[in-house]
Amino acid sequence: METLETIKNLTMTQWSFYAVSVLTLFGALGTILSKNPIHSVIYLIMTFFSLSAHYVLLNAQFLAAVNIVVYAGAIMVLFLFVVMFLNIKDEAPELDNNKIVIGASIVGGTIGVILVAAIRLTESQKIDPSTYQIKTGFIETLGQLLYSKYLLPFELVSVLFLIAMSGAVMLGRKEKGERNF
Amino acid sequence: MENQLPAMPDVIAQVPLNNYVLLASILFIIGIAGVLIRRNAIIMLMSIELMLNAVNLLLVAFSSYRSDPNGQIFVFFIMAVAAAEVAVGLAIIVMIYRNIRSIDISLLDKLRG
Amino acid sequence: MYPIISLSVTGLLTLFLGFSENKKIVFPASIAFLLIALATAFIDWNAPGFYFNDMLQVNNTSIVFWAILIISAILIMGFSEGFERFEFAQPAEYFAIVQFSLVGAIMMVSFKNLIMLFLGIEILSVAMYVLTGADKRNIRGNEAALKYFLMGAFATGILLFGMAMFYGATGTFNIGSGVFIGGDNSFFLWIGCTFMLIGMLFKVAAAPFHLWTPDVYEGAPTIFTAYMSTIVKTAGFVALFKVLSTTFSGLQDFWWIMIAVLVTLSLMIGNIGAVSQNSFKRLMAYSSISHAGFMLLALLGDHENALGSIMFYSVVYTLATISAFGVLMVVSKERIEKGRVYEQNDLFKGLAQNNGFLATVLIIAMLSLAGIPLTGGFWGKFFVFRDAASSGLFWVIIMAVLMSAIAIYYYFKPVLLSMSKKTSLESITINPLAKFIFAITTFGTIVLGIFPWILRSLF
Amino acid sequence: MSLIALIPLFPLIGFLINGLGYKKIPKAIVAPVGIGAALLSFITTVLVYFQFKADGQTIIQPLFDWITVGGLNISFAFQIDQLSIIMLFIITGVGTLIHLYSKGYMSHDEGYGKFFAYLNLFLFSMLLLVMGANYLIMFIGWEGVGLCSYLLIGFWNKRSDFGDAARKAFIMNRVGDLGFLIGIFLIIRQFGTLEYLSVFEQAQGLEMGNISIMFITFCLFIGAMGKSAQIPLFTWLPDAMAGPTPVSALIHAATMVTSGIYMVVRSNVLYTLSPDTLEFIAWIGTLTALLAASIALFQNDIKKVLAYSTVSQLGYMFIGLGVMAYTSGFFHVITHAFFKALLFLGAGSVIHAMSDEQDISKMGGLWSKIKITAATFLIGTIAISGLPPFAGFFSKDEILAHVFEHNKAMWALAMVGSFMTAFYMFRLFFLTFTGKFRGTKEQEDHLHESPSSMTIPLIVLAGLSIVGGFIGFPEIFHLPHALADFLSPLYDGSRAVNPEFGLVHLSHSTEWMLMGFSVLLAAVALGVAWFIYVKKETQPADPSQLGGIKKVLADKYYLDEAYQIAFVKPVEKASQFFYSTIDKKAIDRVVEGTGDLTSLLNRLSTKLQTGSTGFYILVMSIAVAAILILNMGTEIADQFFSIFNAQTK
Repeated sequence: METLETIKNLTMTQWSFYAVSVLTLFGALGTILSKNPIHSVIYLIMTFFSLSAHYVLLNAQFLAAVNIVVYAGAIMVLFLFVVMFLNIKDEAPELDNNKIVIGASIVGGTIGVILVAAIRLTESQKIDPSTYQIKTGFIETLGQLLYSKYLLPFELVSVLFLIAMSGAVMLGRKEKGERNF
Repeated sequence: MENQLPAMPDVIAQVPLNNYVLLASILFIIGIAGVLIRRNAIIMLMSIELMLNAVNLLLVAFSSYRSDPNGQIFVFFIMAVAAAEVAVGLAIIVMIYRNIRSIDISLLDKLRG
Repeated sequence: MYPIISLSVTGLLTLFLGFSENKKIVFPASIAFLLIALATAFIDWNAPGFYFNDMLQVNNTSIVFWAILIISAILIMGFSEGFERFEFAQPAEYFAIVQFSLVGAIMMVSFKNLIMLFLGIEILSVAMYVLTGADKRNIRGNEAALKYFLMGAFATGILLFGMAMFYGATGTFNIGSGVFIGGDNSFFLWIGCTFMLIGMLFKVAAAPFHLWTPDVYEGAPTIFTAYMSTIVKTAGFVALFKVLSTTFSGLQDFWWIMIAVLVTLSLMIGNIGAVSQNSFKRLMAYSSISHAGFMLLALLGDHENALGSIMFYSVVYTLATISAFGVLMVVSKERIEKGRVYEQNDLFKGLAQNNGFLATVLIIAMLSLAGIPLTGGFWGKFFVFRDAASSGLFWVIIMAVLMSAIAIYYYFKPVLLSMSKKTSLESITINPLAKFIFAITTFGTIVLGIFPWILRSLF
Repeated sequence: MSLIALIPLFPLIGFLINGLGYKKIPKAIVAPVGIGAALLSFITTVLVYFQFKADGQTIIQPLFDWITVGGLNISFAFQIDQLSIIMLFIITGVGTLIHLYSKGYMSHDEGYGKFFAYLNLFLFSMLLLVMGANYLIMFIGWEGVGLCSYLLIGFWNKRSDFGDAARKAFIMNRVGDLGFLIGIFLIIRQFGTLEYLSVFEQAQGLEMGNISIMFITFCLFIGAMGKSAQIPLFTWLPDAMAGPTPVSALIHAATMVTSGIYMVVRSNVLYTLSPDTLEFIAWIGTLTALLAASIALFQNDIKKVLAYSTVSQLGYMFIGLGVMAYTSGFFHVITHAFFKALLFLGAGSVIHAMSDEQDISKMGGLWSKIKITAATFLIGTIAISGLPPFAGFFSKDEILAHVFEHNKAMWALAMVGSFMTAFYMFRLFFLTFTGKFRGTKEQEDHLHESPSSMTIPLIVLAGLSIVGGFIGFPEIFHLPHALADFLSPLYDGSRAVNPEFGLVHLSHSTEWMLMGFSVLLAAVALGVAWFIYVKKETQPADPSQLGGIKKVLADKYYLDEAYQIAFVKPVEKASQFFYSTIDKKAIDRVVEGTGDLTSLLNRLSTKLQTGSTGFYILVMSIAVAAILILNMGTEIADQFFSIFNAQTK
């Protein structure tokens, strides 16, 4: 009964949080357990969308938008592209192998139990309303920080992209005499 | 609009921070489990993306509760790095597919000892 | 900070050089670019400070490490003259990526903010993933690249989780902005510390996070194996030291046991695993795991001396490793089997008769790695043991000395083979540049063995 | 540059010339360079001796500041005092003779230049070892001589067992070096310096029986056990006989193996402070002396007999040190260097004459064929057996007298060993030089005396073996003990910490009696050996036909096998094991029978085996979990229990 009472008393925000969380975890589990890689991709996109919803709940609107653009828009399209391009068959023999799944669950579960226990034992930090800045997650704040304090790392990310770009081209491109795929 | 703004901390505070930390941790563990149980390189890569997203969620939650934008900046960098990593990773996978017509990593165990 | 700018720009220039008709210009140009970067490194000499809003910390120590990294890169890239032996050679891209990766390494030794550390690690790692797979049609290279990539990305995830937890506990990404010992958020801090250290220990190949090392070292083109085992390792250890000696110094009781256990494991797995290796590159890989153990040993002592010891150790280790891999590169290209270069230990059979110079280089490198006196390697180990002795860790030292006794076993394998009579090789050609590099590394090893203060007195 | 620095410089230059010019230098120049380097060193030593004798003060010759790190300052300096000057004479003197001998002995070998290069490198390292002014230089020389001995044993590495012998020598030495290195770190910890002078000065302020001194001396002694072939680290020395004979004479008889004794004498203050270590040393020495002597009784390989005899004699030296008779132990080092080098070179000459035959059961009757070798070998045999007035008599008798005073049981055991020594040496002599020739016809036709470059060193060493003992007459002869007087300043520290040091309580009559008894024993042993091998003409038996105790002795107490099981095998096993933590089979074995987890890992590893990325990541994750538990497990459990307890209350 107590649980029921708790559920009844949930506020709108709490309702949203729990609903989106369930969606997130469902998407995550779907990603790793789907036999068909395309389904995995779609589940993952679902996870990303629900994460964006979390960001909105946390008042990080700009990140919510960027998350969808970068992850769902760019990264997942790349995944989908490769999956379809390589025409990977939906075979996942490893998932029928209970031992692998159980082993992974035990190891993952152990780490999980420790993390959860540690989190449960830590008192939740409270928001300090006096110092709270409503504009924390707004685009102006982030933009200003990015171009002042974080200018150097911001510029250096371009080095990373240069490596990734030339590297990907170098490794991925077709050489003379090779089949397309 | 202006008069609603002060209510924002209360709105966020309705969900304790530790719930987010818990959610992110579980997501992270699911990512680890995904890497562990799958043999398909692409799915493993996706599981790693899940782990990175768990970290992102964690950072955003901490950042919002502390009202400190630095955490959200870090998320940008993680996204950028993730994109670069995925590009390189997929290129490696494509390269391997050209050579062995498969991306099942259990076929790749010639280096051992 | 200037080498970062210089290398970023010259890397881009190198990419553009790739468009030119004359591909031969890329190699000398890249070496020139690296020399420019080396020169710019010293602009900040004796001008310590924090740059870019506390993103970078520059002082003489970090400049010394920049110089070490850039010089190592120059020495290693010197062997790539005649790069055409890669079937799909695109020299411009390789050299550009090498220069970019140095930017990452430099960030790792002079970061002040965890974002810089993270980006540095990623720039270096992503570059290494690409370079490992550089020999595209070699299925072993492919396998190594994928293994390295998947495990590296996994380790990155763990590192990031640690950083996020650290941020949750402290509210900052700045290292050195305070020493944290926990308090209400001690669990978050501990999780953060553990995961961050694990992520970084993966990069330096400490056991039990070493599993990628032998496979990747074996599969990667030898030149990048050398790159990986020297530059990545040096940068990784400095980064580890910076984190442990600043932000986490208050948590010493917490991570001390963990590092001590990992030292023991690394030494045992590295040394014992190496004993039965037939492939020279795998042997060097296991040896690099054990050297990671030795360098971690320095972190257990007091922090005053540790950085100097790590610096000395990484220099002598780098010199010896470059010699060893250099000899392997020069000799192995004379013997192609099944379309691949032959890299087993018995490649060196009869090397002393065939080419006394190469054999001398190899033997001195092996002696140094084994830690025999009058080579630099001896002093490297000596300083590290002394640091650890100051912390009263005698069981680990006894283990370490015992393991270095076992190390003789496998380091002498190639030495003995090279002195045996039978020879399987035709005459070996060494180009003058390679000869010059060998002269530098071998001379350096011996000079540091006799006059260690040259380097050790720097800090 | 001063004269002192020149001493090690000459061999280094010789090494560089012969080593770098290997194959390019004409053969005619190789030997003069090698011998010249040794000879110049010897001459310089003589000059330095006069310089030293002029003012009698310890000379410290700093070359440069080596390293300064965190309060520790180590300089590269040489120290010339009574101890190092004597060692210098032995090393350069005997070294020169052996270089000369090698010229003839190795003349037919293709690796002639390489051999001289190694010999010079050895000389250089050995000189570093004895000349250094601190423990670090000693350690560097210590490792250096080990390395050279490794190179020289493995010199003829065509046959695989030579290589194995070399590796065994090196590994055993490394085990010893481990002890030495730990000793060095302990010294740094205790004294904050490694310079002899300041260490000993500080040590004089300490109490007898200081526990950390005990650890230091014990660790250093482990190093000595390895280098000077004491139980249990002695089996490498007989195996090391696989190397060329001049090497056996130089390294494994005269110089390197005595560096353990040098080290103890050098650190005598520390050892005097720690009577427990001394007692341990004495007993190790006794056991080694007995064990090695008993193994030597029935060996048929001429060099093996000499090798075990060396081990046994080293044991006597350590007995001497252990009963605080440092001078006597060191005296035996000197005389032993003469007669054992002589015996080895003589054996080499025999082997040379016999066309590389080492088995004494195939020799006999060589006396008439190779007279110079035989005569000098006889002198060596008498010297080692302890018959007066040859060198061995004086030094051994002095040790035995001190042992008698210290512990009667130990003395009795030492006497037994001494009897065996005389017996096996005369057995060797009679079997080799008397009776009928037992070898092949070809060998007999080929018998010839060695060239003069080989016989001259033999004659010189024979002369030294005769008169070498006169530097230390026993007190009862009322003649001066020159050596003891000369070395006396070395023990100032020991006298300061232990007032008892150096006092002898034996009456003259006891001493006469002891001396007579030991001469008698040696004579009896000589008689027995003569009776068995000359009178009865007993043939040396084939080891496979020996029964019972004789067979055990001939099989060296199965020690090599024991090492194989106790040391080599575990390393091999461990190696395989670690290997297979990533290999499915071992994982199978390790976790067999532990329920579901077993079969899970089994299948995991069956599928993933070594080389599988998935498995690697699994191991990483397990490690992450383990580290988390290690780091935070107890803390979490504690807090949960406290919450739980609070709720139940």
